[in-house]
Amino acid sequence: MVLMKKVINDPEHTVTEMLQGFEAAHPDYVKSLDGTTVLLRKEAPVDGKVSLVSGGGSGHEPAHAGYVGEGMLDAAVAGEMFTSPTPDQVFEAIKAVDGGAGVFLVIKNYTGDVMNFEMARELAEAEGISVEQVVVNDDVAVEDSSFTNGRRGIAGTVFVHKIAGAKASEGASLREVKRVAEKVVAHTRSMGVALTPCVVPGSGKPSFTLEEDEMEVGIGIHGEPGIERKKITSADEIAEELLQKVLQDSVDYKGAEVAVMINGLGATPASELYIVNRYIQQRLHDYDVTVTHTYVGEYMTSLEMAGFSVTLMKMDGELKQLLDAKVETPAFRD
Amino acid sequence: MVLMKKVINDPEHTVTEMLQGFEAAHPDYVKSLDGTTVLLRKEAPVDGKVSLVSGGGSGHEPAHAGYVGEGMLDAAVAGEMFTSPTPDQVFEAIKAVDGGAGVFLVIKNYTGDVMNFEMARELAEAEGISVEQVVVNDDVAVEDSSFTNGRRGIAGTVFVHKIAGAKASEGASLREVKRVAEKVVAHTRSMGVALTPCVVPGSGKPSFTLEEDEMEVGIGIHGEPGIERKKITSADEIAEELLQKVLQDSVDYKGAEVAVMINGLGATPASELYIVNRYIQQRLHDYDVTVTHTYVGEYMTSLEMAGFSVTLMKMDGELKQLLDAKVETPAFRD
Amino acid sequence: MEMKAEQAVAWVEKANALMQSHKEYLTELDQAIGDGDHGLNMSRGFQEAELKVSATDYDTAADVFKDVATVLMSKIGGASGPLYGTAFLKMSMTLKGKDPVTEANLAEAVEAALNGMKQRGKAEQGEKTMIDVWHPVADFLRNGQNVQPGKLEETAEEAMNQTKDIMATKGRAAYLQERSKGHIDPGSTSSFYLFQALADVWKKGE
Amino acid sequence: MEMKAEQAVAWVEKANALMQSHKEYLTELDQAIGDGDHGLNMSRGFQEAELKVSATDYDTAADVFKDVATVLMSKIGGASGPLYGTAFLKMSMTLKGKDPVTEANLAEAVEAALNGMKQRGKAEQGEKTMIDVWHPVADFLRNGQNVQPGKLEETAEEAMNQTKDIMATKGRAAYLQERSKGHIDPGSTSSFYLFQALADVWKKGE
Ligand SMILES: Nc1ncnc2c1ncn2[C@@H]1O[C@H](COP(=O)(O)OP(=O)(O)O)[C@@H](O)[C@H]1O
Ligand SMILES: Nc1ncnc2c1ncn2[C@@H]1O[C@H](COP(=O)(O)OP(=O)(O)O)[C@@H](O)[C@H]1O
Ligand SMILES: [Mg+2]
Ligand SMILES: [Mg+2]
Ligand SMILES: [Mg+2]
Ligand SMILES: [Mg+2]
Repeated sequence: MVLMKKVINDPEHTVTEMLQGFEAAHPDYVKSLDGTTVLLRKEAPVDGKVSLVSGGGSGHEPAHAGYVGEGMLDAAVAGEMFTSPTPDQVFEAIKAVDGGAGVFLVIKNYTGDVMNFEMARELAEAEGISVEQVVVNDDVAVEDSSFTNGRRGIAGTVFVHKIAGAKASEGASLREVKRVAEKVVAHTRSMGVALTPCVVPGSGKPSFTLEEDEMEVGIGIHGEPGIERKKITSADEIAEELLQKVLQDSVDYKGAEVAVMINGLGATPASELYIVNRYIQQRLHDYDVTVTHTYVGEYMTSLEMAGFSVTLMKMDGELKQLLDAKVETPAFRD
Repeated sequence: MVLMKKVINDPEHTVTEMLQGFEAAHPDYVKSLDGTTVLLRKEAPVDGKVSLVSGGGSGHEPAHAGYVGEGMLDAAVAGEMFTSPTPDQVFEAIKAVDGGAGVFLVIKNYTGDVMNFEMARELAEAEGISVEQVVVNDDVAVEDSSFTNGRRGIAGTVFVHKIAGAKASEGASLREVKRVAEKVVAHTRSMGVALTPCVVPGSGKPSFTLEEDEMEVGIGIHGEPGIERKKITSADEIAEELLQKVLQDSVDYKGAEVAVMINGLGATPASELYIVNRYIQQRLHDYDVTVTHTYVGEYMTSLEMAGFSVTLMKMDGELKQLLDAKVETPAFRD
Repeated sequence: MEMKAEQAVAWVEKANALMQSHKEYLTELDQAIGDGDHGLNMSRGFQEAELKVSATDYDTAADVFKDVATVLMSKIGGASGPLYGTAFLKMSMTLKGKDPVTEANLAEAVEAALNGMKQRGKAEQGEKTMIDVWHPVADFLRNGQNVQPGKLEETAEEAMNQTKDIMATKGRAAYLQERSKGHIDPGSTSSFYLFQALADVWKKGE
Repeated sequence: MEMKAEQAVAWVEKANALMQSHKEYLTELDQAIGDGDHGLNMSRGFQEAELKVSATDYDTAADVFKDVATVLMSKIGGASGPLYGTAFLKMSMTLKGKDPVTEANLAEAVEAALNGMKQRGKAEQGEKTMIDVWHPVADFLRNGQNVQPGKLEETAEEAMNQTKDIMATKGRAAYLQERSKGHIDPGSTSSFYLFQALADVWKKGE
């Protein structure tokens, strides 16, 4: 397979054309904000509701526009491929969705995303809009450390969208929404693997190269290399390695109730994701973990990268109720 | 990218492991039928309702198990990768779902599928179960002819599942279900393109090879070569070519209401499908076609093949109502 | 030749050996004009058939073929499964009560198999399918002139090779239209191995 | 050197020329330890900046830098957008009312830019980021000994090359930990081009 092969026009227009095609596909859910790369929930601004804004670089579809709708996001801001959107775009989104109860930002922990969203926040606060935020860092591949920018935000971000969005739908305050969002972050860990790299449209080269029998363990979602290069093993062995990294991290999942997400990074067929799910469910059972929710599919992708990530979220009564709450978005429904 | 890379265990067990993982992921929708590769709707058999059985070779996920549930299929029969299931498996499915009102088979038009499903039908009829069927042949890439086995069934099959399933849910008779199913077939046309081949697990080789700048136009969903090999052009040009083939076929879509499906074959990212959708919607507007429903995503795949297909279904009042009818399946929801 | 249960089992065993050793090749042929699973299908099906028949005691060839039919029908799938299943089922039915099976009986049986396959697959000779091998083989056995295993094998092999220049009008290869020319038909090739195995057993029987 | 609006515009134009001609290279560097978009980001941002400043009349360098800041901030995104945007914003603020800009003024401006970037990105010198180039350049300009454009360029280039052996603790490269060593930092490289462009304009100005 030749990675450069893409169904695109001028790479410069990939993001805007994608957004137009998205809006055309889901007119009941989203509307575009003229002159921006922002997609708003059809009903935005929703009066008196805390509004959620998320986004980041493009190339993670269905994230983030696919999660715009009732019970999740009020706006998604799309940057260039793998490039965080600029402060002015995020600022426009904040202004467009504010219904008076304040705006909550869900930021994946990347230097660029954090800086751009925080600058937008400063601009919004200067205009008297109250803004709060959460920074998602569920990727256990990267060691956590106060000397670095810490861990990356990957597929676990979708759980934050769902649960913070459900809380906001209930009419909760900005502080309450922030509280549950932080709880999700505290309860959620992920780890991913890539079998192939991906190519940013316009760059014309793969982000890294792998031998026929190699995989990158601990991959992010921007085509950056993982933390370790290894020989490809069986689905069960790969799943076991990711699962162990997640289980051995700081959240104690043993004996708990959890939600599981097996997230495809792009090219990996659903059949393979289900093979992984089969093993993960068996193993969680061994650890006497009760799986309350399972999500298998493409939720947070990395263009056409082949690979997947495993995410666990430890549940409690509140999280269960919020995860089950009504949701109506193009990519996440109950 | 290396095509042989797969997240699997023993290729011999790929299908059964996938089915186990699927059942584990969607226990509220499906249950397995012991000793078979059949997944049944959780409530099967539904008394007094015409039951729908479909299936075919594996490798097309989410087809067909993803469409098992309220308002669509009562059972999906999975064959080996790209290999039609055997008559005994289909027969078991028919027996398991029959609620007394008869069983309706949705068959994609491939020699193997037709022969195996018809043999199963003979076995079922011999046991006094009334069985009807429709053979889906929406692929305009192949010339229609009575001297050949005719056209292939591809993504349009999903519309047949949805609409025949909705009709059956209404309590319609076997004859009525067959009538609407045949109407969908008569109103639906598709055409696909592949940028890369795919590899059947265990075969270890790509089904065909393409140069870095080549694509196969008129591709099927079993990794077989298409009808024409060409240089890759822009997304708009590729979409235009597929659209013209569909529009110039025997269904007159001009000025009509249609449902559109932009179906990803596997590796092509959602962003690219949306870019295609953008163009298709613009062009349909030029032809004064009113798009009533749009579906963009992976509905009928071909393992990790990169490419997509475009499907149009001409609507009428009955089809609209049935397409909008309640549906609850893992891969298709309202 | 006279065929008893023993020779029938030997035929299946030899056929399986050939399917296994040509698994890759059959898959390559099917990748060229089909979907690349014929090798997998044949090896899976005949593997199971051999397992079954070598673990069972049979009185007659007809009994052997009945089991082979059931196994192939339920293990192969695709287009070739129902066809080979039908072939062995028809042979079993024709040979009922014929023990040992004579060359004349065998001719009838193959004739019946051919007709069953044509009915099931709605293909005629010349459409680039396994029918193109079964047809001449049936003719060869029927007209009964100096019927030797060597000639049987030759007939099948020739017929297989002739499928190369034909444009497919049935089966998956038909989708390729003109592009299906220049490739030998996979199913005709597995059918050739089947008759090659028969010829082999036959020779030993003489 | 004395910098008027004219030289400020020339600086941006030269910087853009360098970003365009090194687009591929910057992307390669970012693919090694980042996400492969730095070349795209820089070329997009400075292209727009040049479009803007070459189409506008300015009285002072401060006015030029203000527009550059806005354009970079709104066109680049990623990590480098806010940082370069902040840099030019701080320079513009420091240079307000200073016309023409003297070398002393420039030193203050770069100092202010550096501090703004450190605050925004929470990075210190030695973390394998563009700070590692801005820091020594600011020091060089501040201490004022024989400040010539050639030396400025050298200082920036040396600093850029030294990022190769550092293990990244900030930015995307930090995720690679040990594996981030042995690669020059992309942002330090684009910062070097920026100062190379400055040196170039400076030389012409003498
Ligand atoms: N209608 C038909 N009649 C007879 N033989 C057929 C017919 N269709 C296909 N075949 C045979 O089946 C072979 C393909 O078998 P196989 O690859 O196992 O099934 P599939 O095509 O479903 O993948 C073809 O090479 C051809 O010889
Ligand atoms: N916290 C930080 N402080 C200063 N510079 C940084 C920081 N994080 C990243 N950088 C710089 O940004 C560069 C990457 O820029 P770019 O690739 O455009 O953004 P992104 O990393 O978001 O893709 C790095 O090479 C580094 O020099
Ligand atoms: Mg980036
Ligand atoms: Mg097949
Ligand atoms: Mg085949
Ligand atoms: Mg980058």
